[in-house]
Amino acid sequence: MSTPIPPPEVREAPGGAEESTPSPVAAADRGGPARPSGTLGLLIRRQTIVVPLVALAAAFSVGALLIRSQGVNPAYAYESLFSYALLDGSGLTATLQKVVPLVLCGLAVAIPLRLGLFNIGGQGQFMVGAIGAAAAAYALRSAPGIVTIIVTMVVGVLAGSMWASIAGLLKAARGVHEVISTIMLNSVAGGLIDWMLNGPLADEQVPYPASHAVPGSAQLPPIGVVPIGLPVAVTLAVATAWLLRRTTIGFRFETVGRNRYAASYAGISIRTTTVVAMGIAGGCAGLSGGIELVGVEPYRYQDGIAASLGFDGITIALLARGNPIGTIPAALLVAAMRAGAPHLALDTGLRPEIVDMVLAITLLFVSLPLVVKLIFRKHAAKGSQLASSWGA
Amino acid sequence: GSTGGAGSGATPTDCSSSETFCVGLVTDGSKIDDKSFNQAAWAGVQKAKDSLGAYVRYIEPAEAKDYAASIKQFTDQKYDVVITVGFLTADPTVAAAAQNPGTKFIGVDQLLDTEKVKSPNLTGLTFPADQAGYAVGYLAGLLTKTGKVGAINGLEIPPVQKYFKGYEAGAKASNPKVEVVGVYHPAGGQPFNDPVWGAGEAKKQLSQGVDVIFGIGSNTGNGALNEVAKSSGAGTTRFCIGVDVDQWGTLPEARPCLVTSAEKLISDGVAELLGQAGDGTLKGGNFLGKTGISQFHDFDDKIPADVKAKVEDVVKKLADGSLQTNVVL
Amino acid sequence: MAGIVTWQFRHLLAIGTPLLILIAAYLFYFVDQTVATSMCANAWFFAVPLVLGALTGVIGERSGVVNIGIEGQMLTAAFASFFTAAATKSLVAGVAAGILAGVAMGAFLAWTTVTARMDQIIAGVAINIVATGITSFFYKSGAQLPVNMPQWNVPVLSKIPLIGETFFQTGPIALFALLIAPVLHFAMFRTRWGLRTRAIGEYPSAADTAGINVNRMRFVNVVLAGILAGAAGTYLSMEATSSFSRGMTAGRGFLALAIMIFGAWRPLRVVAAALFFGFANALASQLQGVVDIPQQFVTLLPYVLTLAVLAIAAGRVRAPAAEGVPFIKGEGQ
Amino acid sequence: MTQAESRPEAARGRPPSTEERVLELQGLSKSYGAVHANSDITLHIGRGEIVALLGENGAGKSTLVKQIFGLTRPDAGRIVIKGDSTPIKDPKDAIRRGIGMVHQHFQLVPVMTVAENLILGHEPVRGGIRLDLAAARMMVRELSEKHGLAVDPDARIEDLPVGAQQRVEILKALSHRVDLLILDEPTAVLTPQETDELLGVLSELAAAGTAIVFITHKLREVLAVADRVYVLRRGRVVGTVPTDETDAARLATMMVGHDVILRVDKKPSTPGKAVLSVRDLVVRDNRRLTAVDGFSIEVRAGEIVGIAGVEGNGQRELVEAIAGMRSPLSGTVRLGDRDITRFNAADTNAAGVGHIPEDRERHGIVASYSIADNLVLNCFDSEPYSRHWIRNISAIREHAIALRAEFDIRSASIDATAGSLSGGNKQKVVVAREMAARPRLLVAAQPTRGVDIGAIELIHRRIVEARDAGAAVLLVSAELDEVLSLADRVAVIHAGKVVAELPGDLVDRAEIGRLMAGERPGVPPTDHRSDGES
Ligand SMILES: Nc1ncnc2c1ncn2[C@@H]1O[C@H](COP(=O)(O)OP(=O)(O)OP(=O)(O)O)[C@@H](O)[C@H]1O
Ligand SMILES: Nc1ncnc2c1ncn2[C@@H]1O[C@H](COP(=O)(O)OP(=O)(O)OP(=O)(O)O)[C@@H](O)[C@H]1O
Ligand SMILES: [Mg+2]
Ligand SMILES: [Mg+2]
Repeated sequence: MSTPIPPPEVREAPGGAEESTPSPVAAADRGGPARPSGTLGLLIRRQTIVVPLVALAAAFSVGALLIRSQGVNPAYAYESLFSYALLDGSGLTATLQKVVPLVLCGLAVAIPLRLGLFNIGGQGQFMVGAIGAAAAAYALRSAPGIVTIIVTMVVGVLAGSMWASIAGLLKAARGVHEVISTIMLNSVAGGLIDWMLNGPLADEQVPYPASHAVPGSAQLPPIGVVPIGLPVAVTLAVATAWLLRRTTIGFRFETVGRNRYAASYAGISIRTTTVVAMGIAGGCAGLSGGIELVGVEPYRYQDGIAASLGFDGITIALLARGNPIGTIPAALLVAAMRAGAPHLALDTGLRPEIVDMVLAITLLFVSLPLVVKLIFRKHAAKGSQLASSWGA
Repeated sequence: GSTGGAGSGATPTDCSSSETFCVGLVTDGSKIDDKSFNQAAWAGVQKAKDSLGAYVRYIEPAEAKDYAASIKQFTDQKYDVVITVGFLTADPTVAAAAQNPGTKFIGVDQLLDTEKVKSPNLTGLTFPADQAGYAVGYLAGLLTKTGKVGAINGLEIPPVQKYFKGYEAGAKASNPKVEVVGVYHPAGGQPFNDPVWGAGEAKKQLSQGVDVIFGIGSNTGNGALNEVAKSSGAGTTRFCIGVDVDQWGTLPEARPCLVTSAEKLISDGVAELLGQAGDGTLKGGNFLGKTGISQFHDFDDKIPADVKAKVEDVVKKLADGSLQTNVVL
Repeated sequence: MAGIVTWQFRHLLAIGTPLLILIAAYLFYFVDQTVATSMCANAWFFAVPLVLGALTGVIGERSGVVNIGIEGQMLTAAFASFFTAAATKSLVAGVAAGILAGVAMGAFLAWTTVTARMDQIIAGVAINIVATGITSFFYKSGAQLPVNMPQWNVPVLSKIPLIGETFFQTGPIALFALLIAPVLHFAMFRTRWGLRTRAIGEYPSAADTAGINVNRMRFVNVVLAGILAGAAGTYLSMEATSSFSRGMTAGRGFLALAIMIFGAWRPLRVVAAALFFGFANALASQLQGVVDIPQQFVTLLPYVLTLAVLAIAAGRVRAPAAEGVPFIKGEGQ
Repeated sequence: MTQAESRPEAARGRPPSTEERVLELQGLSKSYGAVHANSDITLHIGRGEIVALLGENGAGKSTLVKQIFGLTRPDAGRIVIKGDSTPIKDPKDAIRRGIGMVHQHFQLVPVMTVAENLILGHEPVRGGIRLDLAAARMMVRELSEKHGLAVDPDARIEDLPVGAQQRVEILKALSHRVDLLILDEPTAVLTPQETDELLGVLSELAAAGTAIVFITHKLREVLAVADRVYVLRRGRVVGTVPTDETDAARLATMMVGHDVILRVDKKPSTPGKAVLSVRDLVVRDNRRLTAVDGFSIEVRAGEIVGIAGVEGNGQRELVEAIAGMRSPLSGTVRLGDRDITRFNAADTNAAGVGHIPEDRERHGIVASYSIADNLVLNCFDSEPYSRHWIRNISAIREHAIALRAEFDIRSASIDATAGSLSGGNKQKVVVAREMAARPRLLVAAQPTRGVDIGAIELIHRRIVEARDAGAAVLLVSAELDEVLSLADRVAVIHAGKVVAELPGDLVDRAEIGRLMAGERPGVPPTDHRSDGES
């Protein structure tokens, strides 16, 4: 009796109610969330592909103007940037090596967003995961490589997960706002790790704070150009998407995110889901910390290993519109531009920050009303989903 | 800022050919115009450039894991010399040197473990920072009226500690009753790029009676010098001391209080080594560069002659080794 | 009945807590004048940008717009003010430019989130990234302020021991911060603007049915809040230091967010929270080398303390209910 | 009814002449996508006239009045206010033109005080800036004096019971000059006493010349106070009649388009053994005040026990405690022979308790979820809707399709978001979900609040069927008629205690009214019971 209805007739989405004449697309998207199987897929495809593509095109054109203003031929610049990042052997490796943590930290943000939790602690969770891995690797320095590797990974996951769970527990038990607690935990992690690198875990051979390098037997250099982390990250992204869309866990997350009262009425424990979601998120970040340690030079924990991953994670999650699978292309883009930047600078004399500019403009255009109005009206409501996390 | 080798845009040069002498420099994550280490190293390259007719370029890798890739870009293009700046780039440099025996490597501020590292094409350029610290500390000890001198430091790591401990020793040497206070930037954040924190700490030390401040640690230190320069009595009762390079030039806003700077003569060292590389006399292993204290500029006539004399004497003694700083980390 | 009790209790807290802190401060002062004053001064010096940043957040969120772009707003302002001042050789022009930069960023946030109902977090992140991009791309070293920002000694007030040196021997922006907080508090809780602002942040459709133009008001508020963020950034590059360096905000914008929440979205409590952080920071560096524990632990103090305090006392701080939710006319009535 | 009589004859029934018309709608139409919420609506209302809008859920009543108040723009047609046909820009404009509105959903800022809410939009200020809250309080007092609606100016809205909040809403609407007052289901949340109070106010306003548009589902109220009735069906006006020329039955028929039985016909119950037994339950409310205070009751299989009481006497907390959403301070709740006192919502549900929550918007539905997902909210992680944590979409959809038909949920499809449904249809979703689980015990709180007669009939029938199928039903309702028509046994609650237990039939409204109001009964049999066992 409920034959699927062509978009224009779908009439939920109060969002569109006031629009004079909602475009079919808009209507379709409004219908979106109502049809997990059908339209949501459509919607997500729209959101994660069309919008970023349009935005990307726009951003690159603006970037081109900037590049020209520096007296460089834009076409040449882009070509040089991407040919190095994607075609040159070492460039591609560098790119893919950056993709891994970006995807994982993107997931670390995307997952809690489903509950309306905003995890800006990816940084700390990554660091804790990495230092945990470093400690494990050092403890097992004489064990066979494979054992070391596995244990290292597990420890990384657990450490990151635990670190994030602190925020989760504080929120669940005491209602401490996760934005504060994760900001604080980032700093705490920084301090503790700095102390470890100067004390318990310090490698005296190195003239600066750094952990002992992972024993050679446990180092996993890229196979060809492919870092070992890549398959892991990709699998995890897909798995997450499935988890959120097809399992009851995902349904719990979603319900809590959309109406916590109804959730508690339905017997979903908001506390548990909160802790679980943060735990999973931290696990992702922690895992990427572990992978970083055994899979990327210099195979040891040292300052700046986390770079700006925490916030890159947010960028990724947003470019991907909170869609786990979307984090993969998003991460690839960011990674390629970051990896290509130094070469671009060397080759053309542009400041490497140009890539930050272009990325920024991309994100701008992604969030640009024009594009959005054109392509997915529903985002307004979705936005509220994302941001409503604030209210504790 | 972004001038230098990169500025001139892409001029396809074939570095593999013997007549083109190509020099590439890799920074340690902070920028080429950091008013300090990288900038000085690059200045050294510039110095040598003309005499060698060299073709010069630099790369500013964003994160630690990019160092190797950045070096590789130069080696792939068969650059004759690759300079890597800062201890952070030490490991990748050693690795690259081993892989590219044909290329000369200069590691600025990289002390080589000559037991392990034997590559003849790798030279580690280091500086006795403690001596520079000792010298300016000695001066500070003589300058202070309040008997309290201070230092605002970046991260608590050997290069910084060397300066600070030397400074401490020097101050005590010239003025046994002097109190030396120093503070390291809290972990996390950006220990070498937090001028606001540096300024705040300087403000605090000043109001606690410190009247000479030594800023060790890039922008964080600069913030401190800046604060002293702004404070009342800057240059008359309150003084500041720069680091790494003669900051009279790199940090004009500090001039009101900047009596001198504890210098690692980086550009000289780099230029010298490049010269050797040019005429093929460059030897592998560790090369100890020079440190010193830069000239007093406007303070030349403000500083009593006897003070200057004493300091010059100390600098000389340190140079010829007749005076030891006895700094241990 | 119980309402009255809690009300009295709250006011007891509201008036008692500041009092206790003040007393403690003066006790300290009489133990060691110089250390006390210098630490308090340092605390305020550190707190100023946090106060301004957090107040930016307060205005935005009280009107229902989440702003995590404060870091970016501050950074852009720091950049714009410094280089304008350097180029025009005029401090005034610099400050103006800084504030304008903050406002411009605010306008962007308002436009995307209010006018176009975009996801507020995306917009905020975009601002941060754009700011990093612009400021490091266009950064040129070697620029310099024509002169330093003036340091003012407020007549009479600056003579008060401790308080005087801490709050009234500072630059113009620090004084502005000191002034704006109570004013804003008053405005927020005691004026028409405040009532309407809180209404649109708590229950926009109610405000709408009362004839208030919710989205226009949100827009204006977010833009105006940009002034504060602009001032914060200007403070960093022109008052606290006289130089700009890439990423010099060093995460203060995010700390400001924490402080906003810590301060329960109330201007005066925000000042208290910021001062707490400032003081913990001062304490950390003061204790370095004095107490014999790894200095990292000391520097962790404020963060751990905050977590503890939040976990124990300030438990469930309630954010404005409609925050983050775009308002669409005609819904929910 | 009393207030009806108390009205001056002049105002009654007399069709107002055109020059007196306050409001006139000409061919008003409004669509949401495919739904024609209003089509070609023409009506008028004169000074001092009370006009009732009747119609099923989703008939378009709210949409109609929203347009008059400038909350949404009509697609076509004209709105003429006192002869002025310039379109209404926004609520501000509407207010300026003398229109006041009480909305179907509260439009009050929960964290603000009554006074603050009342002045919102037209705040009195001292010295140009400072809010003059003193003046605001005065205003509140005067208003509540004038209209006999008691409210405390300094109370925070969130601390007030719904009835009081509704009073605030009404005062808010009257806080500026109104020639036309619109009330969208104002009595849905009121107790009989409060309702009569309100109807009285309306009559007086009308007598003073205010024109009133009054939306309700309760025919008793319509007949009591309105002069004329417009009946809407599917967005169209299907007729208008003066109230003194019609009666409840005829109106009902006009609304739903077929005859409806206003009284539930059910055979006498055959109670089995006790399913729910509550002993000396003590529960605190959100403000930590004791709301349920030593409450005891027993509900047996195959019987419906109705809780009658004035809202705010602990019903909400009682229900939440039984349903596992609020943990009691003391006392026990047993389901059959299991002690479920400390169960959480999930366990309670699993134990076989169905719960129709009082606040459907908040607890009952997830507005942005599809109807299908809302229908499995209470069973999403049990077979067949999921297996080993994996959701079985097709099973969920089949479930939804079946229930949509069974409970006549009016929506585009099972994929429509619950949020887009009209009030009544949302309620049907909730009821359907809870009934579908075939619970041993059904706790129904205000199961038909704001629901039209057709839906009421359907929901009542389902409840009785559940009873006959052997379920125990605890019915909590502010609707005395509902309790009386459904319950086999009636327990009157006052101040968190059972003050009387009476057999469902042969109860006299007046008696119950007195009990609800807290007057002690002569010798109620239940009294020893409730404290006897403590
Ligand atoms: N107009 C004002 N100017 C200066 N300080 C004020 C002003 N209003 C309040 N304060 C002080 O600011 C703090 C917070 O005031 P506020 O009135 O917001 O808290 P409160 O009213 O006690 O809390 P609540 O509003 O939740 O009841 C208290 O110390 C209060 O004394
Ligand atoms: N914002 C909206 N977007 C889409 N459809 C809507 C919207 N508001 C109302 N509708 C639809 O318009 C029709 C009329 O809704 P309305 O709320 O006017 O009904 P109602 O008569 O008030 O019902 P009830 O008595 O349950 O309140 C319903 O089918 C409803 O689903
Ligand atoms: Mg107050
Ligand atoms: Mg309605």
